[in-house]
Amino acid sequence: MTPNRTSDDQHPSGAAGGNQRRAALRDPIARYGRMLEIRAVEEEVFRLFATGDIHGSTHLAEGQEALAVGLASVIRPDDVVCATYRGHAVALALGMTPLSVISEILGRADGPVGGVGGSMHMSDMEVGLLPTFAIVGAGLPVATGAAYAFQVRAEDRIAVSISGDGSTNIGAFHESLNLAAIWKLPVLFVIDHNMYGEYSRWNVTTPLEDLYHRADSYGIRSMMLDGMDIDAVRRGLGEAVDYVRSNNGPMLIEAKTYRFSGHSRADTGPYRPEGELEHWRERDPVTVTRRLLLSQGLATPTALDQLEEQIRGEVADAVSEAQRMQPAGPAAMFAHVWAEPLYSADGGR
Amino acid sequence: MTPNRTSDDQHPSGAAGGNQRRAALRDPIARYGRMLEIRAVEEEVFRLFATGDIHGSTHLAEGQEALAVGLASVIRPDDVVCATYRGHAVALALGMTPLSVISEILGRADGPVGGVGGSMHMSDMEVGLLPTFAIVGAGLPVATGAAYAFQVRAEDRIAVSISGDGSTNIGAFHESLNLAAIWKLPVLFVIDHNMYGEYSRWNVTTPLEDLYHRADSYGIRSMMLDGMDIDAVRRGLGEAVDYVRSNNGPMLIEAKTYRFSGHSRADTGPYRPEGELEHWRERDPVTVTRRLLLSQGLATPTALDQLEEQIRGEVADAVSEAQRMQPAGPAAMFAHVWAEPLYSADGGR
Amino acid sequence: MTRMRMNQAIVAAIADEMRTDPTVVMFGEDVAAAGGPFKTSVGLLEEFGPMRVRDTPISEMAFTGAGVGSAAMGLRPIVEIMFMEFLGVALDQLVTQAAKLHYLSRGALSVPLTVRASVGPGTGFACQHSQTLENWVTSTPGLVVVSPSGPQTAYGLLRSAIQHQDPVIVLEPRAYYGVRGEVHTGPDAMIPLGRAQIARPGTAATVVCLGRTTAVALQAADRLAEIGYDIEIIDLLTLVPWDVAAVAQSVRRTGRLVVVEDAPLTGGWGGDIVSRIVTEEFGALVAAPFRICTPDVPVPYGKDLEKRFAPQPDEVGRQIRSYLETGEVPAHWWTREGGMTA
Amino acid sequence: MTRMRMNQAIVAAIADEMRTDPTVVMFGEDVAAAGGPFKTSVGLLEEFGPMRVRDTPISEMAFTGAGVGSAAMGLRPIVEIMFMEFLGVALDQLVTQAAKLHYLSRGALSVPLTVRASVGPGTGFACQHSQTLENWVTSTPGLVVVSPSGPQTAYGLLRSAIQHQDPVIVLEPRAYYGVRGEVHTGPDAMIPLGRAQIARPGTAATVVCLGRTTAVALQAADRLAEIGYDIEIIDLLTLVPWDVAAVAQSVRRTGRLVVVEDAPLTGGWGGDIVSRIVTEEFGALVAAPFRICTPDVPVPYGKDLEKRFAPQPDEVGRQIRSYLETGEVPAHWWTREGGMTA
Ligand SMILES: Cc1ncc(C[n+]2csc(CCOP(=O)(O)OP(=O)(O)O)c2C)c(N)n1
Ligand SMILES: Cc1ncc(C[n+]2csc(CCOP(=O)(O)OP(=O)(O)O)c2C)c(N)n1
Ligand SMILES: [Mg+2]
Ligand SMILES: [Mg+2]
Repeated sequence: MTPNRTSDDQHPSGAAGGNQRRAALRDPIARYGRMLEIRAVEEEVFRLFATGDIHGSTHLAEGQEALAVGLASVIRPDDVVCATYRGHAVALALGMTPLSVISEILGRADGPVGGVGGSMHMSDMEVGLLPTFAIVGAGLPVATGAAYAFQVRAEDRIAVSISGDGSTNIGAFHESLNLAAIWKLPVLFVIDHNMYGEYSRWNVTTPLEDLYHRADSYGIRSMMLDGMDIDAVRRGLGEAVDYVRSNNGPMLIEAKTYRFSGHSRADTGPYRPEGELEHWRERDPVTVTRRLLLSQGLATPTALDQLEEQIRGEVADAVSEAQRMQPAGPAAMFAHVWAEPLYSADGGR
Repeated sequence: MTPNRTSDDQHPSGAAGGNQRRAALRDPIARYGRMLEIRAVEEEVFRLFATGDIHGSTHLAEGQEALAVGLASVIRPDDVVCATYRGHAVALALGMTPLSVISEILGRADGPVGGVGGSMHMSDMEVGLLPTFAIVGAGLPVATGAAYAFQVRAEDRIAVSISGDGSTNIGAFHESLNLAAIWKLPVLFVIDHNMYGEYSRWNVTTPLEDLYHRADSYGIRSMMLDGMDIDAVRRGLGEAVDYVRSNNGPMLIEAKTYRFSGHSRADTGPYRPEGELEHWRERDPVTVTRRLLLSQGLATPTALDQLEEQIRGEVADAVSEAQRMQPAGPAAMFAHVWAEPLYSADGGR
Repeated sequence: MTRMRMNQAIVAAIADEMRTDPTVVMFGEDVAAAGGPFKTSVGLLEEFGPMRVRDTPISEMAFTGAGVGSAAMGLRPIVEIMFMEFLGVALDQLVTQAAKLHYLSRGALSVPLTVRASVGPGTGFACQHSQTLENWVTSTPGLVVVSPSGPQTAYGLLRSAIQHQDPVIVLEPRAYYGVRGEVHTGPDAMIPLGRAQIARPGTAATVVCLGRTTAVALQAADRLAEIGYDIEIIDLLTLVPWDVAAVAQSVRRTGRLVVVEDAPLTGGWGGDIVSRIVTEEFGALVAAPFRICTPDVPVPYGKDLEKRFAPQPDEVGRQIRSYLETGEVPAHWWTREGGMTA
Repeated sequence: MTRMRMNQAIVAAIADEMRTDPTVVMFGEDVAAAGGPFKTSVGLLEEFGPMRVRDTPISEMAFTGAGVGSAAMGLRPIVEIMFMEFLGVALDQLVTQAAKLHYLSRGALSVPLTVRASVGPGTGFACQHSQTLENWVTSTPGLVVVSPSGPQTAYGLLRSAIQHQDPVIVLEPRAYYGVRGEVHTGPDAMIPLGRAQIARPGTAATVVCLGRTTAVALQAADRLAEIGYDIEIIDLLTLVPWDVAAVAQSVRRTGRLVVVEDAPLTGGWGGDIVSRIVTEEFGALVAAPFRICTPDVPVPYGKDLEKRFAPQPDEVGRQIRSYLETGEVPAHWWTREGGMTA
């Protein structure tokens, strides 16, 4: 038997116990807290980018927290997830710590990818997150393949692919859904319809608004849900996860969300129709959830304020700690190129 | 302005006037004759393959003649067609002569592609046939692009892509339909559903039987028709061509046909369900059309017998003539690599 | 002459071609309304309208293919592939279709398509957005491959590419989009395809560069000149078909050949240069030719790592100096610094 | 030892691996029920069942990616790409995903995926089904590239590829699927990746071959031996990372290097061999190294054309003889025969 993990090299920044962090999501307050945490991390990342501490690019998911946390709360620790370059939210939701995420974005030697991955390549197999995919659509075939492995071994696991509305226009989407359907694989395709692909509103690139209809081309069951409402997400995804896990074949879920952030870096979103952002901000999953927790009597305003303060403090501490960590040195780029190096891979003179 | 034809080098084997051959298809007897001709050519090609005169592979379209001829009869001479490696039928239908098709398959210097293309790469821009595509799905984006050129220049032309049922599972299909829809391009996608992709029956690879439903994912109008019935083909494709030419955007037509031949070469089709071939042979477009012409009083049995004899004679003559033609010599491989050779393309020592 | 960034020079080249030839069109992801992710099409939609400048869905296969089809029908499309890696989902249309349509139509069709793709390291985009990947397109008869080294060559090569009758892929070093330089525009500024330029004349060694590495080698040359080594730098500009004659001529004068490239040790384009020159000019070489390239590892993310990964002026200077002083091929930095092979 | 065709040796290798390791699975177009378009999986469905041997839709991106995902989850998938060209619609999954997952997971995942693709000319399939295209995959750190030269090496390399922990692409010369040879099977017959083999020892020149060209050069060598020229033939077997030490050692003995390849003059893999060896063994070379390759044209269809296009024993013999007699690099046939450049 092949081990699917060959690591000898543990990254300390992930040590805080991803699975405990995942298990915590059973509690609605913890779910709210995780959304707050994601928001706080994204804000810090945005700031670090502005100050020049972050190199390259970074794609934030502000506004999309309910979907990430909802998803993480309904799958099992041994399920696996293929997500995208817009991956910090999913990573944190699944259980990676703020320190882990931030240290990788800062290119630290002890980051979860050793500083060679960065913002677009979050990964931690301890929480089931494959290295996030920076090529649009590339995660769908891989999730399909992961599901095939579970099917072959008759394991009770599912694979989840989560990708954007824009990814439904690429060939890999079509081919993966078809293959998953004909092989009846335990894979759940989640489409995070945040209304934009880069600077293009969905209608510039896509002739239909409700993307879940595309599942019909493959005889795949599908559903649309409100991605701003964590309870709706949990209900919808929960059902879908059960369906997929019960060997009914794949399913596709479209979640309507909204990307509060620009596409990347300093994009301020000049292309948004007037009032659209404001309209969606009213449905901000963080504030909506807070209101709900209060109205359901599950928490007091003071408790939630304290929680927020605590989380912001933890995230700020994580940033400071990550900044104190060593940047990856040149040797890092030579690590893990090969799992089984051949003698002829000699590097030259 | 850029000329879209840069040829200096006319192939004599195409000289017989492709456009007259196309125009002839206004007449139902000529359409029947063309189907007979295609059948006769495919039989000769099969024979030449068996005797070792043909090198490589060849993909016949016996059973699919009505679709090819019906299509050719409803489009205009300046429309363009992107077809596949299974392209002899479409080539002949559009107006290429038996001599032209056979000489290329035999690798003759004066073949329409100079003997460097062969069976999978029929081409004659005189009749609007782009070099046929040997990569599944590759013709769809190209047809989409051709249609874009017509749109930009406000020309009254359309582009047609014709490809197999199997091609609807490849990414290029999905992307092309989406792009054509969002750009509202004058392109007609024809799916020749001959029930097989290589040795796989459609149901092994595709979770739904009626492929025209896939157009719904792009908001594209679509229709299914009986590809064994040339009149149904002409009616359906005729409407579709009008729709597309009238700037309504793309359309997709699924034609149900059946591949009497094996996939290629010596494939005898051991994978066919029992009785399937026989069932479809009863709907052979050649015999069905003959019956119809007779029952409609458009021809007498003797006249049609004579026609068949004449065509078989012509095709046999074309084979003899092609066999007498010079095989392409080594210099042929260096022709037309570059339209505008650079001095640095020097070929080396 | 105007001072502009490389991305502005690209806009200028496209605009100048669109003004003179109504068949020139452009499309790609976010090239129209947003002016391009790298701002290489700012203002084109406004000037030329949505019929000629279009945003596409995330469908590289379809829109690259649309470039092929529209070029075959007489347009001169410019297709933007934001990052070279994205050709990994569309290579078929360029290599197996575009480059073969002229051949397979016996010359009846030609494909005057220009594909522009950003390439290379230096911007912190990590290993799926930082490769150079020239090798995906170099052994494709029928396809021209060029790569500019800065604003002026970006302008001149792109205009020539657009006017060229065969498909051309332009590999733009993305680290330089923001780099400024004096740019001479107009038809006289066109750079003929297939011709290398001597970016700096010299006698001590022939140093062949492409794209990002030309400026790197030029900086190294200045420092080498201070200590008396006068190297000749050839900016290849066209990678396929490359200017063998120009490099051979230089090597016959200098007797020494060095290639500086962003591609990896194994399979990088420099192998083609060294191999061909050594075959044709063996007698002229007075020392072993060698490549200054990147190690056989995926492009790393961290800022210092990425900088170390790709040739920089210091390292290029050090290598060439050592070579000229000793006559021996110097060790790669990763060997010299010890035990770093993957 | 059993006499078998190369496609039978491939079946045997897969079957032997499937028997010993339940995680080995195989999929591709028509590989299951039909036993493979090239009959490289005959009987596998019957023996191992539909869970492990599957037909796929015509969806190279999805099923290559399914290979990546299932490998990452601990299977050892074998993916068949019927013709190398089809990777043009799926290259992303191999180069940009499979080869990077180990790196990007800090070693937590590995991708023991084997992709098999048929390559090269010789079967009359014309220019979209006859390319070798090694260069699509050669500059990809993290991806092993191998190519068998006949039944025995097909068996031995494939077993090693399947057992290897990193992704491996096996480039199978399709002209040889039907070629017969004695094949020793079993674990002892495994051929280590990364090691070249001396297919024929000799002293006059080192001739490096890969895939289809090894047998071509061996035939040429027999005729050369008759006239007193005793050449050494190295069958590279692994193209990435290739066995520099073996070639260098041979060149140190012979002083001469020739590469015989099915790839084109521009960008073919031979450039990497010549370049690296000339850099490392300049002093050992007594004459210019050179490549016997294909011209820079799309692979032509016609029988005689296709034969002329690719190196044949006669031509290889003629080139090497002239080289050994004169010490000069001989002209390519298309130059010698005059005026045939594209
Ligand atoms: C194949 C490919 N094409 C283009 C890109 C560039 N790109 C990165 S993100 C993006 C937009 C994706 O939109 P969507 O799928 O909606 O996801 P979102 O960014 O909104 O989460 C594009 C075009 C890419 N990474 N890969
Ligand atoms: C991308 C790609 N994958 C696989 C093939 C091999 N192949 C050639 S024809 C064929 C079957 C195509 O079936 P379909 O689209 O139904 O067309 P038909 O042959 O029935 O006309 C396949 C798989 C190919 N040419 N291109
Ligand atoms: Mg989006
Ligand atoms: Mg079919």
